[in-house]
Amino acid sequence: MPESNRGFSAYFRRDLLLAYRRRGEVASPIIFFVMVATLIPLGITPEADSLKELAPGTIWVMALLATLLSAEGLFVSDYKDGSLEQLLISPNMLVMPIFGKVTAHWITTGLPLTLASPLIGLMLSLPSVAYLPMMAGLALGTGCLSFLAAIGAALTVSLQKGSLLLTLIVMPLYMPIIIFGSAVMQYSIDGMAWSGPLAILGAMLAVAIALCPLAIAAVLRLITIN
Amino acid sequence: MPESNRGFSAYFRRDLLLAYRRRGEVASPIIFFVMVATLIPLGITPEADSLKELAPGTIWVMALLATLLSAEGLFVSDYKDGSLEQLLISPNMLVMPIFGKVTAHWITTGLPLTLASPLIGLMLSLPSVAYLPMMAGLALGTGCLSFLAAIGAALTVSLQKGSLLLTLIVMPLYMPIIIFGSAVMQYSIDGMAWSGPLAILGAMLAVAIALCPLAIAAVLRLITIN
Amino acid sequence: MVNSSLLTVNDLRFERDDIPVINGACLTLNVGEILQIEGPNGSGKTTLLRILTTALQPSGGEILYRGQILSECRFDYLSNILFLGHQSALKLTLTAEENLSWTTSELPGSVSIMEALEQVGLRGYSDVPCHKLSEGQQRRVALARLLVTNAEVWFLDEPFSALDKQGVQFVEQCMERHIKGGGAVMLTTHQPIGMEPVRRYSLVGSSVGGGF
Amino acid sequence: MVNSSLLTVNDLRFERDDIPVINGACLTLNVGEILQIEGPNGSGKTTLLRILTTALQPSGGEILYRGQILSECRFDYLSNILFLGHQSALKLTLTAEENLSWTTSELPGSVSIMEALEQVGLRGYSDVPCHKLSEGQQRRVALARLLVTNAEVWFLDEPFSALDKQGVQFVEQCMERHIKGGGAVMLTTHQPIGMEPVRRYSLVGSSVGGGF
Amino acid sequence: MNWTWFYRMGSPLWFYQSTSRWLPLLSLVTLVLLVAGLAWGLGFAPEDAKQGNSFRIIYLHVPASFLALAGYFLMATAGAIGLIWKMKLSYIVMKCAAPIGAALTFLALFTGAVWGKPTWGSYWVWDARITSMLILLFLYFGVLALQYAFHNQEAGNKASAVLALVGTVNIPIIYKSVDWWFTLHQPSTIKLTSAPSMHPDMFQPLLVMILAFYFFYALALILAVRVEILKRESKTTWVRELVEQASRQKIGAK
Ligand code: HEM
Ligand SMILES: Nc1ncnc2c1ncn2[C@@H]1O[C@H](COP(=O)(O)OP(=O)(O)OP(=O)(O)O)[C@@H](O)[C@H]1O
Ligand SMILES: Nc1ncnc2c1ncn2[C@@H]1O[C@H](COP(=O)(O)OP(=O)(O)OP(=O)(O)O)[C@@H](O)[C@H]1O
Ligand SMILES: [Mg+2]
Ligand SMILES: [Mg+2]
Repeated sequence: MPESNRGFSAYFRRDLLLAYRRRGEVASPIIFFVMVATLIPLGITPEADSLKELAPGTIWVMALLATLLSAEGLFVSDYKDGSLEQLLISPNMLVMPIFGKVTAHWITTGLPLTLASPLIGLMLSLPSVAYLPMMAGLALGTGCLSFLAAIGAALTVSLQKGSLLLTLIVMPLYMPIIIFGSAVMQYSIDGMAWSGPLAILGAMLAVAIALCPLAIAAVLRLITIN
Repeated sequence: MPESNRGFSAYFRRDLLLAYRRRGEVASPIIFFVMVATLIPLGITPEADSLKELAPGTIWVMALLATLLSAEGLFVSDYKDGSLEQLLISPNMLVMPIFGKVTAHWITTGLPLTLASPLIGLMLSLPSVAYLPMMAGLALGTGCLSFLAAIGAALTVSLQKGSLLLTLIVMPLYMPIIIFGSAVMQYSIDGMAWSGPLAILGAMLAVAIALCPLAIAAVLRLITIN
Repeated sequence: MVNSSLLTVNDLRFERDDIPVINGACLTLNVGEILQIEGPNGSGKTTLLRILTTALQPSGGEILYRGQILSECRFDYLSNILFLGHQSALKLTLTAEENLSWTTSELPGSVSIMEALEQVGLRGYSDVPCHKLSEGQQRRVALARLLVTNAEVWFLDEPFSALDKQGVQFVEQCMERHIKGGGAVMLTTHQPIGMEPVRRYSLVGSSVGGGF
Repeated sequence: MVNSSLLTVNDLRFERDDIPVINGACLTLNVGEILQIEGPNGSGKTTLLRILTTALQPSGGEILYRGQILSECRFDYLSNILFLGHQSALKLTLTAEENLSWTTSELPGSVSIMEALEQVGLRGYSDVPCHKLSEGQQRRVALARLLVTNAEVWFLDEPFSALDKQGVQFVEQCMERHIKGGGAVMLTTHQPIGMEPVRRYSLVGSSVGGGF
Repeated sequence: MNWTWFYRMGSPLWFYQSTSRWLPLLSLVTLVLLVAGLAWGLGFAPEDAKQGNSFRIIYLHVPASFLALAGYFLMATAGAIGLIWKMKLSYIVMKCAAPIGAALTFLALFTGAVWGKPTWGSYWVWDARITSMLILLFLYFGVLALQYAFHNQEAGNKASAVLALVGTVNIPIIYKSVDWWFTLHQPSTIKLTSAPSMHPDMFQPLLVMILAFYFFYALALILAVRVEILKRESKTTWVRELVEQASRQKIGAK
């Protein structure tokens, strides 16, 4: 257990450090989301009433795109510089480092989005009652998104292709999450109990945590064969 | 002139070929946009009446994100593998190859989006009167977007940072385009003459074509200094 | 069955897209031995090393580690090998020290990271991001892994590339120290090696070209 | 002023973040000459070549091309040089042939792409994506540029790395033919060169390390 | 238990030879069913009271929708068998099922859209079932794109098998969630499931068409698999012999 735990924390810390070096500032994901949120009133409508209706969906679509597009690099750079090969031939279990990497990915995309979401809600005139469910839903849902994107990233790692293929693969799997995620917010806005869809998101996350690292490990072993 | 023209066409063809190899199929950008368009009704609302109102803004936000996120790689891979250095020390004018590269970028993002937009319009219940202005506006506007994104890509090429910095730099420049672009569609839906904002988009594109390659060339020379 | 042979390879075959790359290689690696894999460009040296480090699946043949079939002692085997490839597995945005910190084993016999960096001639560079290092300096960071781990079998793919003369000598000394301590080394290189004793194994590539 | 010296460098200086990397280098490169830049890892060889190919701006000193200050004959100079760096400027998703097709000049004296690929020993590989080539084969694709262009001055940064013995010989022959035809070569390498006459210029690095 | 039959089934040669025997009969049955179903449905079934003749598109639409979904599960099952028992043939089946399934999904969407214009007044609405059908098409595209992205046959097979499996887990989730999402926002104005108990005269030809589509699917799949087998085994002796035999027959015919 301590050995496998080392695999988790080593790769968790490493990927966080890399993200930190790449982005320079930890705040930039938040700035990114805020900027995109600024576009919505500009491009669609500045009226608070209409914005309010758009808010749940918009926030979730942004979460989805952010996870998807940043997931492309999850294994590719490791594949290109030989780190992935080192990982594959290390005696430790593959699952823990993968879990560490995906968690780090969530910390650099899903978590900042969750934290920034009240600000975006404010900009999109989201009713105050929806803030808590929004954050809870995002926290759980973006976790699922990260794990699913990681499967896609593993499947495409050895193909010198861009993010389009990844999108093609992962997007259909994302659809349920976006539906339940925005439902959590919509329910709370409509004054209904929002624990139902939230529980489903939680259940999906639990399943993803249990199965996805295994699937990713299998895929990486199966696919990097030349 | 034939020499400089060679610079254009060589890099134009080269980047198209690279994109083709990376993506495998020419159709996938269109599938990508259709997929992202599917998210909107799923996340926001499936009602045709509401969708209709969202359509112009949504299509433009998608165009913007697609250009922005794919622009990151415009110069980075050339920088990393040494091709950019070779370009900088070639005796030919830098402007033509850059123009070729940006045009290729537009062909792989802006053009597919323009072509796919009727399909997306259909899915978002866009009134049929808005189709022509939408396509005209997108064709001109995505051109501007590509050129502006290329400036940002050149500015960030030597920094081992991700796309977030690029977003921060370019997003403010994008705002006018998204405003006029969605105005073209909105005007046509409201039954007003939409040639005004379209002309402004055209003028912006003309300025971008004239100035951006020069700016990019200057930036690349200034920045890649160690 | 006690055997001084660490690694025995019998009739190893490997195909890519039905084109044979390695065609029945037979070789042994003994304790205290340096084995140099020879062959022209594209003859399959890297491929062979990657098969032996289990990164690639062979199409046929068997690999024995201390007389046991590899798949039966996989964990044991992988805990005892070290592979250094063409690609250095360095993260260019991280510093030399950070790059090494993921691979260190805190077992006795291995050296601390700072000490290792000093030994490879990078004193004062430990906190410089690797993309600010010269080609040879980056290579030295990768080679510092030889010092901070204590694997038994080293697989080195062109360890001398980009190194200056002292660098090459240093790696040779490392290898000598390693085999004296009961290890073994399998390496590929196109440069002449300035040390003895080195046993050679020639891969005769099935390469199409060879026009030079 | 007629001068057999193609390139004259006077008191060249270069600093990175206020740390001097090149400290007053003085050298000349004459027609028909091979000049090898020597120095340990990190001594500034690559930096020097990149300054001379105008990829980097020197902090001080002057560079003369045929007696003229470089900035006054920039186009002329750049039309006559070829630089081959550590990084091979290859696009891995493109084939060997495609990679070369952007650099060909259709001037007399240069060879066709297919012929060049054959000469570097890659016959039959012209339509294989470069990421499917071995390290040395990729290097050979990059070296094929020497054949398809007809520049006067070659700047080669470690041209022998990853090449097998025949590969090294081939590059040496290329250089010999090139200088016999009135060209000149400036190269860096840590490997001994098997040909004469080679003039050497030593860069004594201001490098902090050197602990080897 | 004797498993040899199972492994024998995995052999491409066995598959090729045994299907050679059944192929003529299968083709005949498919043809008869298709012609009969189409003639009955398009020619003789009564006109719909409300929709007029446009309803006749149901005879393509419903069978295509059925087979599109069933085809996905078949593809995923074949992929799973390939991953678990490393059977060459099942990978081939998986690979061939993908384009056929995608085409049928597209047909279902297309006929639905064409039908939607006269009945609902628009080509597209975000109905739960329609949306999940669109997502199914995307799933097919993903498997197809992944399969063709790999140059290495084996890696491509394994990757797309994994994706197909992950997709199977998701299909019920997608279906449920989309269903649920639709009912959340909008009272069901149009419901496909409560097809007002169709008149038998309309329903019987539909059954024939569904059956015909099943046969058609099987036929298309078998033909595609045979072509793929010949392509992959082109270097083996039995394929060479087959080719020689065929060319001899051609010469003989002349
Ligand atoms: C693009 C649009 C459409 C799509 C994607 C679509 C999809 C489907 C699907 C998936 C089925 C279910 C087959 C099954 O039970 O497994 C189905 C059945 C059916 N569809 Fe559509 N459909 C579309 C448009 C329409 C339209 C416009 C109509 C007519 C008003 C229609 C009428 C029916 C009927 C009557 C059935 C059979 C219902 C049953 O027996 O359960 N569909 N369609
Ligand atoms: N991009 C960079 N940014 C900052 N410093 C750098 C960069 N590249 C190199 N250096 C530093 O400049 C010095 C000279 O590097 P250079 O690459 O010229 O060395 P070199 O002689 O080519 O070495 P090698 O034999 O390893 O190729 C080194 O000390 C290195 O650390
Ligand atoms: N990823 C790959 N995909 C397909 N073919 C490959 C791949 N890598 C190498 N090859 C081919 O396999 C053969 C052996 O390659 P390998 O890299 O093992 O050669 P090598 O002996 O290490 O050569 P070098 O001396 O150039 O490093 C070569 O003919 C090469 O073209
Ligand atoms: Mg090699
Ligand atoms: Mg150097």
